[in-house]
Amino acid sequence: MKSFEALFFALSALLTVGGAVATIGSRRPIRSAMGLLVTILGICGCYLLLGAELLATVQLIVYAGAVVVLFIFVVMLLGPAAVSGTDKASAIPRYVGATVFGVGALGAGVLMRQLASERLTSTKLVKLPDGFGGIEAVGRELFTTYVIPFELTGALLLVAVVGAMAVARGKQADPTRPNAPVNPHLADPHLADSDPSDAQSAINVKAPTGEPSSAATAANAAKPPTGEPSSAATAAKPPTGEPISAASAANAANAAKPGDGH
Amino acid sequence: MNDLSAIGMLVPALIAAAIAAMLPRKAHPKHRLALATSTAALIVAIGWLWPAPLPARDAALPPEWPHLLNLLIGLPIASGLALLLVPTSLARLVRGATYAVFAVCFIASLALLSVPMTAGWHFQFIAPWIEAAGIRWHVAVDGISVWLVILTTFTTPIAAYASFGSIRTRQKELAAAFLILQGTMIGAFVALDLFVFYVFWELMLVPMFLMIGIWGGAEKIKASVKFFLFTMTGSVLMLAAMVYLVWTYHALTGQWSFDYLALSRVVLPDQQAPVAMTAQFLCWFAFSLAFFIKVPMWPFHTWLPDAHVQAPTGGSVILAAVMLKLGTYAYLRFSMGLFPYRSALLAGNLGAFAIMGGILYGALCAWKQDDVKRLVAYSSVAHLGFVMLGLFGATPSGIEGSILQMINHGIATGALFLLVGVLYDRRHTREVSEFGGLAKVMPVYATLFVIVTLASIGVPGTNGFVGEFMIIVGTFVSRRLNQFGPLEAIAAAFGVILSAVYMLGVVQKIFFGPLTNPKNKGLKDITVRESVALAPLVVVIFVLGLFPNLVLNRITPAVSAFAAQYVKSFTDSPEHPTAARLLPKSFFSEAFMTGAPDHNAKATSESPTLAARAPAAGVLPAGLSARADDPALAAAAAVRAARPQDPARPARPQDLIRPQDLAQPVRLQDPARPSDPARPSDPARPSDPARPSDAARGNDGAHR
Amino acid sequence: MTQLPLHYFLALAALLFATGAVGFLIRRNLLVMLMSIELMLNGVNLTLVAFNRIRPANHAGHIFTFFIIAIAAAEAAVGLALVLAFFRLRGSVRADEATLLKH
Amino acid sequence: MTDSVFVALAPILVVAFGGLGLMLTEVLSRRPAREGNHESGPSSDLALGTFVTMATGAVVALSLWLVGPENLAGAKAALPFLVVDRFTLFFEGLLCLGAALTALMAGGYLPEHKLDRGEFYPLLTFSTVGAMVLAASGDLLSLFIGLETMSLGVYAMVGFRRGSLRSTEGAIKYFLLGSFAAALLLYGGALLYGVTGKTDLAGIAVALKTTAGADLGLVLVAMVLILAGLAFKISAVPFHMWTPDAYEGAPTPATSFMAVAVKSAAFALVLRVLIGVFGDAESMSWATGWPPVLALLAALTMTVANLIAGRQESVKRMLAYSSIAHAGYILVGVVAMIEPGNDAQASVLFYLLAYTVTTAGAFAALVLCGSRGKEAVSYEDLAGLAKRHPALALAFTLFLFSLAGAPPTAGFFGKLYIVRAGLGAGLNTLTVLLLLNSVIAAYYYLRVMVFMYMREPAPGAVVAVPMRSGYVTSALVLSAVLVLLLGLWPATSLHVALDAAMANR
Repeated sequence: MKSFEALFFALSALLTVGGAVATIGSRRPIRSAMGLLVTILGICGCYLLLGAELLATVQLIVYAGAVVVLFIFVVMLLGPAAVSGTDKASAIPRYVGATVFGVGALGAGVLMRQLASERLTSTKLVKLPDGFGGIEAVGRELFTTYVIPFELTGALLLVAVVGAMAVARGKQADPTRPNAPVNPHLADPHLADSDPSDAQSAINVKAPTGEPSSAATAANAAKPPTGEPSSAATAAKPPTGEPISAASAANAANAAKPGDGH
Repeated sequence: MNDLSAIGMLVPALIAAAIAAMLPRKAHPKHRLALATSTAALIVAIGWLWPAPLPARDAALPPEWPHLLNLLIGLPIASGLALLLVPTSLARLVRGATYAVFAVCFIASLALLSVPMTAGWHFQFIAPWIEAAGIRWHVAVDGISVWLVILTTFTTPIAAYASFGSIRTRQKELAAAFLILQGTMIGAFVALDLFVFYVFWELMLVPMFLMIGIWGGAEKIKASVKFFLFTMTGSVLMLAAMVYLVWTYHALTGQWSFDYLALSRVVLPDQQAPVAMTAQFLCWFAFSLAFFIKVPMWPFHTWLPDAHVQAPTGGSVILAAVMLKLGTYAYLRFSMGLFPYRSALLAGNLGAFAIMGGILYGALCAWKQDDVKRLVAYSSVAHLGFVMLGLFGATPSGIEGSILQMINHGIATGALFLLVGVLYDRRHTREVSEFGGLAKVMPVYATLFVIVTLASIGVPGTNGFVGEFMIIVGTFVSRRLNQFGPLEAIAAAFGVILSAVYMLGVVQKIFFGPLTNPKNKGLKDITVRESVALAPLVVVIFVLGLFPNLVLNRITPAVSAFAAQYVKSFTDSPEHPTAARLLPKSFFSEAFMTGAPDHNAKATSESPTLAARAPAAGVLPAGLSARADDPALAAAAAVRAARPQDPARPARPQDLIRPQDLAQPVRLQDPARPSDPARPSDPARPSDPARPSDAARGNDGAHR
Repeated sequence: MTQLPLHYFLALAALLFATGAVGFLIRRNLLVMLMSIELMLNGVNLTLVAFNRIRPANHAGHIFTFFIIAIAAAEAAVGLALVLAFFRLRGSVRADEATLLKH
Repeated sequence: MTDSVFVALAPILVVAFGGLGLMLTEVLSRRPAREGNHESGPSSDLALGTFVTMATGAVVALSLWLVGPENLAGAKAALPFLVVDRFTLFFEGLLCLGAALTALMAGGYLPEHKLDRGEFYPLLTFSTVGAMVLAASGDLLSLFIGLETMSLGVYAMVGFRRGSLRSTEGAIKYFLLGSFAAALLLYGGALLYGVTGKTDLAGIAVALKTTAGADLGLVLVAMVLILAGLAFKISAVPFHMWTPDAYEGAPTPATSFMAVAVKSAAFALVLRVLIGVFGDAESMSWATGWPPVLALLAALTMTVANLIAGRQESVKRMLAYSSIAHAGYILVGVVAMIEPGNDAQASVLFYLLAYTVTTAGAFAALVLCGSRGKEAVSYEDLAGLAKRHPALALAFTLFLFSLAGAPPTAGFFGKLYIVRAGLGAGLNTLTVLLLLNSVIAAYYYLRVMVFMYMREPAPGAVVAVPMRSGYVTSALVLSAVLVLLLGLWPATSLHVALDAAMANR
């Protein structure tokens, strides 16, 4: 029995560590995601060894079934752009930091035996009660003792949904043309919310292929009618992504209001 | 001398009026009349102010209106803020309102002189403010500050009046800045609560910063930021020292107080070494650094020339006439008042600083300046060196001379800045080399300039002479300056000569000799507006020069009391205070302690000296924290050690702390709230019957 | 269940956590960085479950893990949304492309 | 009535249900087609609605305070996950205040910058719920749920301007480092659970006191991890890298929310953990516990942040660094808690209150300076503000003085209180360092004033066209009044802070 357990643990640990190394080591994110999946399987094995059957299931369903799939979905969506090239030279300090951290944490892992007293590491004397880690025991505790955190999780999930929606809603990127990101101004008048100062720095943003006139109309539609000539405000939102100097735009707005200022 | 009959008052008034009326060469009769009337009124006012003999002790004192100081502080600040709301187009209204407020303040400040200035506090007003922190609104004047308040109310209107003549932009803001500046400066002069003092000390930077930065010269921004940061550096350290002092007071009495009178009772530990990292040295240093920067003393003076040169004329006048005085005043009041032992110990060394860095270095720097305004700024450094020397010497005559000299310097240097401003308005340059022979085209101006220069040098008959003379005499006889007193007096006298050299040198270059520069040919002589601004100052120069007793009479009682107490505080007590202790109220004169919060030493003590010495004698409970070997913290540590540091250490029976001391600030303890067993905040109560009666013999013997 | 000493699991968890942290620090691919965080959280989970093994009186560790899984899923959703938004503007998922904001 | 758990948790519930109501309002309300009309955007009713929700939350917290949390029998039912004591109520009120000011700011900012989408307000509300849970939590579990709820909302708020690279970049950085920090905290928490077998803070503290000796190594590792995670959350140097980027990239109301509410909640977390878990004498002592680490962090944070802030060319970024520096000042107060009986914790709470109103006001002023889709970010943008909008310049000046700690403002009293606590705990060097740092800080605050008062605006600068918004103006006025009130008559709030601090010790 013991040897079987040891073997099972060794297998799980191998899966876990191997998957983790693959996750952080591979150049293609799709392989990383697969590595993550392997890690999760390994951890499932550990959970089973530790008597956490429910958690093993949840881990499989939520992590493997939802989170990893979500990752894979995004990787597929991004296509080749998801592959990162080699890291740049500025990485040296990061490597130093990572090494220090890694060595420290690894040391902590190895020293876990030394750090933790016998009280914490010996499982010999602990008899697990029947049904420990099963759905009934955990579920009962979850809905009695832990009902308040459970309710609070509702707020968490709600905020995650709203947040994800607020950030990512809009036209999807065209996965076939990774270097020609969609300009939101053109695609969706609701998205005319970039700040013009970005335009100068965002070199990668190419001029959109759409018709300029329609873009102007879109921006016009979103413009507040405050009694000024519309051209002034429109100019502040260059629909073509061209770096129109903000000063000139504001200048125009200023000129439109002779009573103000000076 | 003390008693002038009505006719005796009128004669000089009429003479002065006649002179004033004739001074301007080509002026409208209306202007002449106005000039004459105001001069006559001034003279009459001076006569009215002539000090009456002190009344007998039992004679009923005239009533003091308690809100007078609140009015002097509050009215300008409130009206300054209110002016900001007035539309900019109403510039005339703004100016009129400003003058009106200044007039009210000046007249109200004259009421300060209506009572005999006996030693002690006058027009004292105390109101609770933030009781949890022991902060009270405590303002009062005594003979030391009363003249400085009047100097403020006297010079600020003049500066504002002159500024409105030359500055045409954003007058509303300018008026507000002047008003707020005046209110905050008065507040700093009369505050007797350290917190209140600090608030005003910081607040007054703001209008000055804006004044230099908005209406200043080419380098205005650099100068204004430098001014602000220099002053603030000093004042934050002062804040730390203040809080330390308050903590020590709290440790000794169990009460919070920021009150100057209360904190005067605290004696911080010190050693007899010029530089020792003791609490008293550090606190004294933190306080004094703030004041030295403000004065400014060498080597912290570098902000001053920049600020003066860049500031508009009105700003320079206020800066020189009043704001620098805050440094000297505050050194006298706070550094010397709170840390007498330390300031006496270092007086000799500091005297050398005042001589070398202030009087001589300032004079030499002034000598080689080409810019007249910069020259006057350095002369300020030199003159304030005199003032500081008088304070370091700490003889009654030296301190009196210093206070007089503060006023004199305010008047003379203020007038000099106004005169330089006149020149600058005409030619937009202040380079000495640009001028020459101006006496031919601007005779009245030249006359005034020479008069003010003489006053600044200290020629007998002008106000500068009396102050400098008293300071030099005081320095000569001072025992605080060790054996160097006579030497320093001689050096100071040499400084007077130097000042004559550079001042007269510049007068000679500007006004005499041939009129070489063609641009100066058509210069207009002084205008009515300028003469109206200058006339009061010139009059006061002569009045104070001829009748210094007018001022001194009101200063003397306060200064003698101060000097006596100063000396007493380091002669009547042990030379090396090794632990913080609290002097009894009776140590101070009753007049001084009027209004002090009624806190008693924690270990109810018949003889606080004994109680305080006990820790030094090794009776401190064992097991003090490591900090106990630092005498700076010994007292606080004694209290702290007695407090339960952690639950592991059982409360010792000799704990001296009563539970109400532990509930730190004054707050209502909720009886319903159970005290955490892990962190006992209530150690063995003294009322505990199980407590051994002799166990209280921790370090305070039979007290309690 | 198991008679294996607990520190096997603890060491494995620490190793997993450290791997995740290292990955987070050295990789510049935003997706991989996100996955590294998932690794770290899994390390935490394993620690909690392992410790719950010697304290079978309640399921505190299990339930904590339960919640962490939920939190991780929510975090992944928001994180991926941000990555998508970033990609849409930049056309890349490299963290060192994020250079617009510098001192 | 008072034995219901719903009463005890009323402030959180009010805000949460208010948030739900807001979402429903947004969905159900029929708006005319988006004409770009300010009056018809979601902000027109949601901003006020959020403000009212938050104000109600604050009022409920206040009334519970007056009732006295010890009289609420129902509060026990929420233990140990949510603790209802005066500490909690103080933070609930404070967070509601910060969020209310943010909502007002957003009401003007979002339409002006064409960001007027309804999600902002639910995000704001639920982030606040998370922050309130965080402040109230007495258990590691609810603590992490609160932390994540707050953080996820804030990440989304930072990235709210999704068409802007800056905004998204800031959000990504913030997200990555925030999640990393959360993982560190979680691992520390897991180790603590391992050592003690408890997840509630009080239980952990008791268990640590009794049995921890054998597992000191693990406890130390846990403490280090937790301290690192906390340092990330309060953005202490050297864990501050995300702060300036996130602050600069975020829409200004979100920046303000991060600077006030998130920071306050993070400090609530610090106080809860440090006192609740590591509050024993050994952990709190200078020789063997966290104080020296935090003291070092405080010194580094203040000095480095101030030095960098002085070199910034963007006001928003300067305010970001200055907020890091303020975290350093607050840490001094936290370290001063080593002295029992010292009201150091109260000073931290009071400082947070003062800092909240001041910073919210400063950001509101910055919002008002921008216009027409362009934020006023650089110093140049503020040139000549005093001439064009004197009242705005005056208010901005007030906030800057409060930030600099000049009297008679809230910031001054907060600083004085921290200084008092620091000196009382014998931290003389650290306190003097704090004060000297405030001089450095004064330099860059003065710089703003220099530009506002002493420079002429460039032709066509942003300030030339004023932004008009009743919402932002009322936020400005509200915070200005509070800044002056707290500066001139701080007595009541001092008592409140003291009472709150008494509850958490």
